[in-house]
Amino acid sequence: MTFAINIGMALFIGPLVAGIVRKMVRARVHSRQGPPIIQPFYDLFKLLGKEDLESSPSLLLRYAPLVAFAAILAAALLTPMGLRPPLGGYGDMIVFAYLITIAAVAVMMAGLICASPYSMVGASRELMMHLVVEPVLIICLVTATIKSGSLLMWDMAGWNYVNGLSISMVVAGIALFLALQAQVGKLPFDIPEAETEIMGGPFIELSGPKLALFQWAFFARQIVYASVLAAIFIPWGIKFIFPWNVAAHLLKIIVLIVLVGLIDVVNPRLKINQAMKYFFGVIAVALIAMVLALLGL
Amino acid sequence: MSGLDVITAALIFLVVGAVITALIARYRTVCGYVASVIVLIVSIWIAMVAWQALTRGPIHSVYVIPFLNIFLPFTVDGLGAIFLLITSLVATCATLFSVQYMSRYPRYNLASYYPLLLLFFACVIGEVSTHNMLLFLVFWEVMALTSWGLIIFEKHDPEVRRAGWIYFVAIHAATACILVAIIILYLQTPTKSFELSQMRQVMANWLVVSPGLAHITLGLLALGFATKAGILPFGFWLPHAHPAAPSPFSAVLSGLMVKMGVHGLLVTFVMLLPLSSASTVGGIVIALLGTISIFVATLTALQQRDSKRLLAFHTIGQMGYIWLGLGTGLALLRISPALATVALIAGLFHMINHAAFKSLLFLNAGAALYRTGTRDMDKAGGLIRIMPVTAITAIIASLSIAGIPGFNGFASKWLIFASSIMAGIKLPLFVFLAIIAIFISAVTLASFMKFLGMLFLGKLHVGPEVEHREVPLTMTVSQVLTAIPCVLFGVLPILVMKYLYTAVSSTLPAGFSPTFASLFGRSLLNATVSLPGSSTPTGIWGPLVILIAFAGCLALAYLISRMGGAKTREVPMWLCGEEHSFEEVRYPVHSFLLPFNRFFASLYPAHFDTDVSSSGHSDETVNTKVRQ
Amino acid sequence: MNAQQLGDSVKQQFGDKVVELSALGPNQLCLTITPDSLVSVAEYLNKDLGCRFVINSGTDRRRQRGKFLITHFFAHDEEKIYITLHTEVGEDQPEVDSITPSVPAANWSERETRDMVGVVPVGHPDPRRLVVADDWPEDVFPLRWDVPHDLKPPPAEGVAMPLLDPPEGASVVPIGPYFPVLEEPEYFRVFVEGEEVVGADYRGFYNHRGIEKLGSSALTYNQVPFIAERICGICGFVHSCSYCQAVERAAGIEVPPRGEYIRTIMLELERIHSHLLWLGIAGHIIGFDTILMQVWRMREPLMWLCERISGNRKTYGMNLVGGVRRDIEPEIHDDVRRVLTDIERQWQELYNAIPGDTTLMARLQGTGILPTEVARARGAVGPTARGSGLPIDVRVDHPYAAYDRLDVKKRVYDGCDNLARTLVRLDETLDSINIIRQALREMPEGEIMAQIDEEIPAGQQAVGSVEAPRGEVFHWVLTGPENRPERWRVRAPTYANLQSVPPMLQGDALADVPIDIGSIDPCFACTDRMEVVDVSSGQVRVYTQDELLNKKY
Amino acid sequence: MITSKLREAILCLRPGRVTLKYPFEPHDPEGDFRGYPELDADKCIGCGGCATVCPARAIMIQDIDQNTRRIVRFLERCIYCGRCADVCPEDAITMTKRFELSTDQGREDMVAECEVFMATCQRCGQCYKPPSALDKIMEPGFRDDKLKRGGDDSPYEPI
Repeated sequence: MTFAINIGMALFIGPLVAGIVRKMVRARVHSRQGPPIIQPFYDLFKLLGKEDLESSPSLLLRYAPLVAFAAILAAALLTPMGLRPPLGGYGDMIVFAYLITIAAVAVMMAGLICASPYSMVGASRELMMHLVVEPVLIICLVTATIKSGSLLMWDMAGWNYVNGLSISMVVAGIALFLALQAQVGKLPFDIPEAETEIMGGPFIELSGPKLALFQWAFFARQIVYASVLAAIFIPWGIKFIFPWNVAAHLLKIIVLIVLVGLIDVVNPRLKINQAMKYFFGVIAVALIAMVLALLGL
Repeated sequence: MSGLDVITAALIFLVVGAVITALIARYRTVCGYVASVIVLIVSIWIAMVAWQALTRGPIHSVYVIPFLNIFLPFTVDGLGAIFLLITSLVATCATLFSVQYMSRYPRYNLASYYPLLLLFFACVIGEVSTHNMLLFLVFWEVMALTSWGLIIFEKHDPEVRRAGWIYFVAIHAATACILVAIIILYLQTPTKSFELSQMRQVMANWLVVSPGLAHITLGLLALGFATKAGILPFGFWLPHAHPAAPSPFSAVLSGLMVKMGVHGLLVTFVMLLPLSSASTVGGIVIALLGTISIFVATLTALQQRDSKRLLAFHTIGQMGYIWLGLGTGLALLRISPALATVALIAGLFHMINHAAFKSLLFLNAGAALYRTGTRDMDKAGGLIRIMPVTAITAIIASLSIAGIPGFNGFASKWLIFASSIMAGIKLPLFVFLAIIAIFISAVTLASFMKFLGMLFLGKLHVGPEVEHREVPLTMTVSQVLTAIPCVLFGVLPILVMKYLYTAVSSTLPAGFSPTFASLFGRSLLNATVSLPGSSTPTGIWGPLVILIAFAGCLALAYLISRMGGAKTREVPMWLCGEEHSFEEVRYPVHSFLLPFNRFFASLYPAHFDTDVSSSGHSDETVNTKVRQ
Repeated sequence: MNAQQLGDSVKQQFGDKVVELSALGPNQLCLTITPDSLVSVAEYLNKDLGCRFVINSGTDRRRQRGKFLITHFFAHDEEKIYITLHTEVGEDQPEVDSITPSVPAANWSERETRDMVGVVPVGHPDPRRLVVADDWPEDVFPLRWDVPHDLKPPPAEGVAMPLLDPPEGASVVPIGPYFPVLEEPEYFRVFVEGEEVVGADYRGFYNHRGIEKLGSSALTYNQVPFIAERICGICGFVHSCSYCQAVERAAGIEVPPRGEYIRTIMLELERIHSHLLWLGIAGHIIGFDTILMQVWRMREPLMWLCERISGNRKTYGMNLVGGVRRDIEPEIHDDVRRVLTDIERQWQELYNAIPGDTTLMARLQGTGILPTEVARARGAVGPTARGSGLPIDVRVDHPYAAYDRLDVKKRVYDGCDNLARTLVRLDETLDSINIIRQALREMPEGEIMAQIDEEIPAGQQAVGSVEAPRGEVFHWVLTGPENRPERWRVRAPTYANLQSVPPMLQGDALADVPIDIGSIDPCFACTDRMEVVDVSSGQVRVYTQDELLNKKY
Repeated sequence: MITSKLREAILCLRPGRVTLKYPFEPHDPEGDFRGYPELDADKCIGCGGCATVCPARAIMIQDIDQNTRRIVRFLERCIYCGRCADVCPEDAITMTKRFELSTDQGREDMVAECEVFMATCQRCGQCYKPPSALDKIMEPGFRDDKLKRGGDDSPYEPI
């Protein structure tokens, strides 16, 4: 059943939350009606049926979206979403971080194989963003490891719940929230896609089902990243009885994603070097959290 | 295995082989096949020996050279067995790869290639199978000379000659350090013996009476082995020497020779040095040096445009990971035996994996060089369209070195990260080293995305004279052979870890390490690290289950993608509606990470990357050259 | 100094070289010089007197005089004078010395004259073709009188304009012709190394509509304002206004004062509209869609207001030669004030919020640097020039309509970057609101349209210029027989500003390229006015998807 | 930074939702809107003034015979400037508020024709009173859309 919950959260709550953000946050701030909440599903299904245009036919390109999708789903199976993650007994946080990396690699692969100048620029930006954003996640999770003495994400969450929040965990949570914006590819950090600069970057040559899978994977990615932050650094509610623990988790991630959506609408896109500078600052915050944890705070 | 001593037999066989190949060097291909067969036989032979040593305990033997009455004492212990196994893999594949590859050099006499190669393998085998330091030194020096001869194979190229001299000087400085240290130790042994066990007693004595002398000796040895292993700041020779050698030997250099430094380090700090505070200090220093290498070399690698030079810098970086693992282990020996064992296993595991994927990468780069004639990644690209086997093995190797789950690099890096993070709870420094290592692991990925993206993926982009076909069979076979461990050890890491545990625990004092089951669990599917005193496992990596789940998700993704029944149609690339030739819109290699590199530019030691023509920032220089 | 005195000083300098000299009122000087002295006179005007080069024009006068008339226009902004520099070249040797080496701003227009009339600028540093299509025949010059306005030469294969190659180590990133933030087809060939732009080349003029040709061959004086208004979809009124002013000056028609005030009000409404629109697009370019949505929401009441005044949201259709067609009735005044107050309040709020918005400033500040000297040399106008510290504003320098009676400020910033250009526009919007209020207060009663009883005689010429939201719009009319201009020359502001874009891009990040281009508020439709593809007989064909797919590109 | 963002947010949130669900919620244009120009054939005297001033040359006058004049309006070319309504001496043309004029029926759907009985008209052009000298009828009596191709001695053939 946990399988069903985690997969369902990633596959269906992801687009739904995105739809909520589009209608309730983005359209509201834009003073317009906005699309229906289930518009992301309409888009996905429409894309799945659309023609698949290939400018550089390649087996790898054909599988890159599948790999990204599968990697995110596999990562979702390792992520605590209100309950002990279904595959929690088979992978720890290092495995999780690398699975997420696979998804990023698939995006870059897609960009590199297309070999269009836009997709190359997009892939290179994706790579650079990944290089500065991923360390934040790692350092925050290491902070939790230092506190809890375990590399398993469920144990970290449980430890935090039992022992209450500490300063280091709060600081790490803040750092992770600052990075969340880029992890889910929202403004001001949607630099790799940058529609008005490089026309979608790695995805410029993709269409139909390929694009649909990437988009779906990104909807799921929002849930996965928000879940890590919600479950480990905001451990409230994880010891509720089923289904209240799942409901509490859902509430937390919706709040997080709505916050991310709010920041998204009130910011312009930064340039890659500005974003890197920013994330070195965030990494510094995360490192402070880790030092605090090492000092036992 | 009775009668003639097993190791001596292999050595003699190789030496005889060297003579034969020297004689028939004119028949280029035949000579190559003969060398391959000899190496294959010896490889199988020493692999069997190593297997026996691992399963039944160390093999001791003494060979007396007839008439001269010289005693050659050989000992194959668990540690040596691991190195013998690596040797058998790398030697076979590199020699087989050479058969066709050497046709690139029609002007050179192969008498200066195969015989030296076989002698080199003999030295490696000899060196890891002895506890006699004199014998060790002899093999060490012959190995240095033969490898030097192989590096300067392309004698007529001034670049290569220069690289050769740098190597020659560096490696002999290393030898000098080791020689001095061993002579000091030798003079102190009561019976004037070169035996390791005797020297260990001297060391134990020194630690009590004159720790200064002990530390100087240890320092000299560490310096020598660090230089050999390519650890920064002593490994400056490596990015010059590795690209200069013929590709198969580059694979041997990176896959095998630098590992001799690791072997020496382990001999020094585990076998020579008794358990003491010196090992903690030594471990911290080793881990620090390793992390420096990881950081500097990998970031420098990002700038490279020459494929083999890029790989050479990564060799330094990956050696850094090995040293980080081993250093963590050594530092924790006195603090947490369980974690120390895990860390040592992690370092050795990464060494094995590195031997596999780095040899493979050099073979891939060699294959690309063989086919396209250039090492400049700007001048060739999209080779997957003409060389699918090479490209796919290159993808496997790249994913392995980048540490993608399911490949061997991940399993060992996972162990290194887990052990150094956990070590950090006891010694906080190690957390920072772990963070840097994890960060650089992503940089490694970046670098190999570039390598793959530019050289193998994308649109075909080669010179007009290039034949559009795969490299010959011997080359593809050797690449596939080397790719097998990359995948196998990635899926079933626990099998390797079991034998590594044997090797490590047999080297450490008896009863020092906790049992294998208590450390890693009993399951064959899961690598579970459990530390004593914790009720739940500390870290888990269950490759099979995760991979099956991943495959399930992949199948789901496939179903979803077919759900709409979308048709596929081929279209031209979208370039905003104007016509462009592919050449003008091709995104060059050095552009790929330019903003990131500029960001880190201040961190590079500027003089480190002396070869301007192949670095990213040197375009002005290139332009002036063109204009002149 | 008035026009006559300026003319005298030129005459003094060059003596016999000046064939003819006439001052059309105090603000327009008309010189005819010998072809051999063109470069030295141009240099004298540009360097010694500090006149700004505006445009050049070629007229085929072979029917009347057997010669081509080449005209260079200069503006002396401090003295409020437009200088028209005529040169005649014979039809047997249609060549004229290029002034581009000494006056770089003439680069494009000389190439355009060569393409259109066939008079070759000798010594031009960049002799590539500029405005005609790649496959246009080499020997057909569309603006010659004997070329019909609906000529369609057969398409040719495999011809392409030679474009610059990227420097060693750099690669091309095409920005355009079809690019999400360039709403119109223009091709910037950007050379990048990593994310850094190391150079650029430009190919434009994909969308020539033959407007100048139509104006001088198919339409009548009172039909032209409507096609002039369609030169640009955003700032159409400035074009029709500028054209009408040129004709009125040429024919000596006095526009009634109320008509002038109404023109002024419409021009300022259009400026507010255009600046609002620009800010929205600029926001969209840097990914700040909220600005786009909110600013365009603020724009909506303004368009409603324009619809109420003129009968249409845009392309008001208000201008005719001699005045305007519709009055602004007193009952609309309150609506105008209400809308303006509303916009002013929100605009002020936005203005106050922007300096503190670090992410927004990070994108605008220090990007797209256009140094003052480069802006001057390349002939930049409007907010682009004023953002680079050049105090040029036609409303003050060459007053027209009712601006001489109104309180107009020049807004100059010397930041030279995208931020400076943004601030110029932000300030000007508030200024425009005040100008409209003042105009509504002071508007006299009376007629709105002059009574024109006589036909306009042929051979008169005059300049009409208007400060469009993007800069100076310049029209020149040479009246002809048959109730239509013999030659009608249009210079839109983007034509001048676009030449400043490549130096702006140099050294910026690839991510800055769209906003750099956007910061001049480019209007490519204005720039690409001319080509002989007739709008009236252009075939319309509806393609099915299959047909489109099977078409070979 | 934060105060700026807050100010922007307030600016954004104050007006509420302003867009309409347009096709379902029709939006009427303002009073003097210039929409579809409607021609009242009963009032039309066939003077041809509208064709003369039309900037888009969307109105074509054809004399079919001595007694009949056909007025063809190609509304796909119409720019809704209202000049025809301005100059019409009989106010036969009115600018309506209709603006939803797109069609999927092809261009024929955008052509409006009417025939006017001209009795014994001399086609002197006098019944049209041009508002200014610039709007006079260029070719009294007859006009269609054939334009001279660069004059009589032009080397180019008509297409």
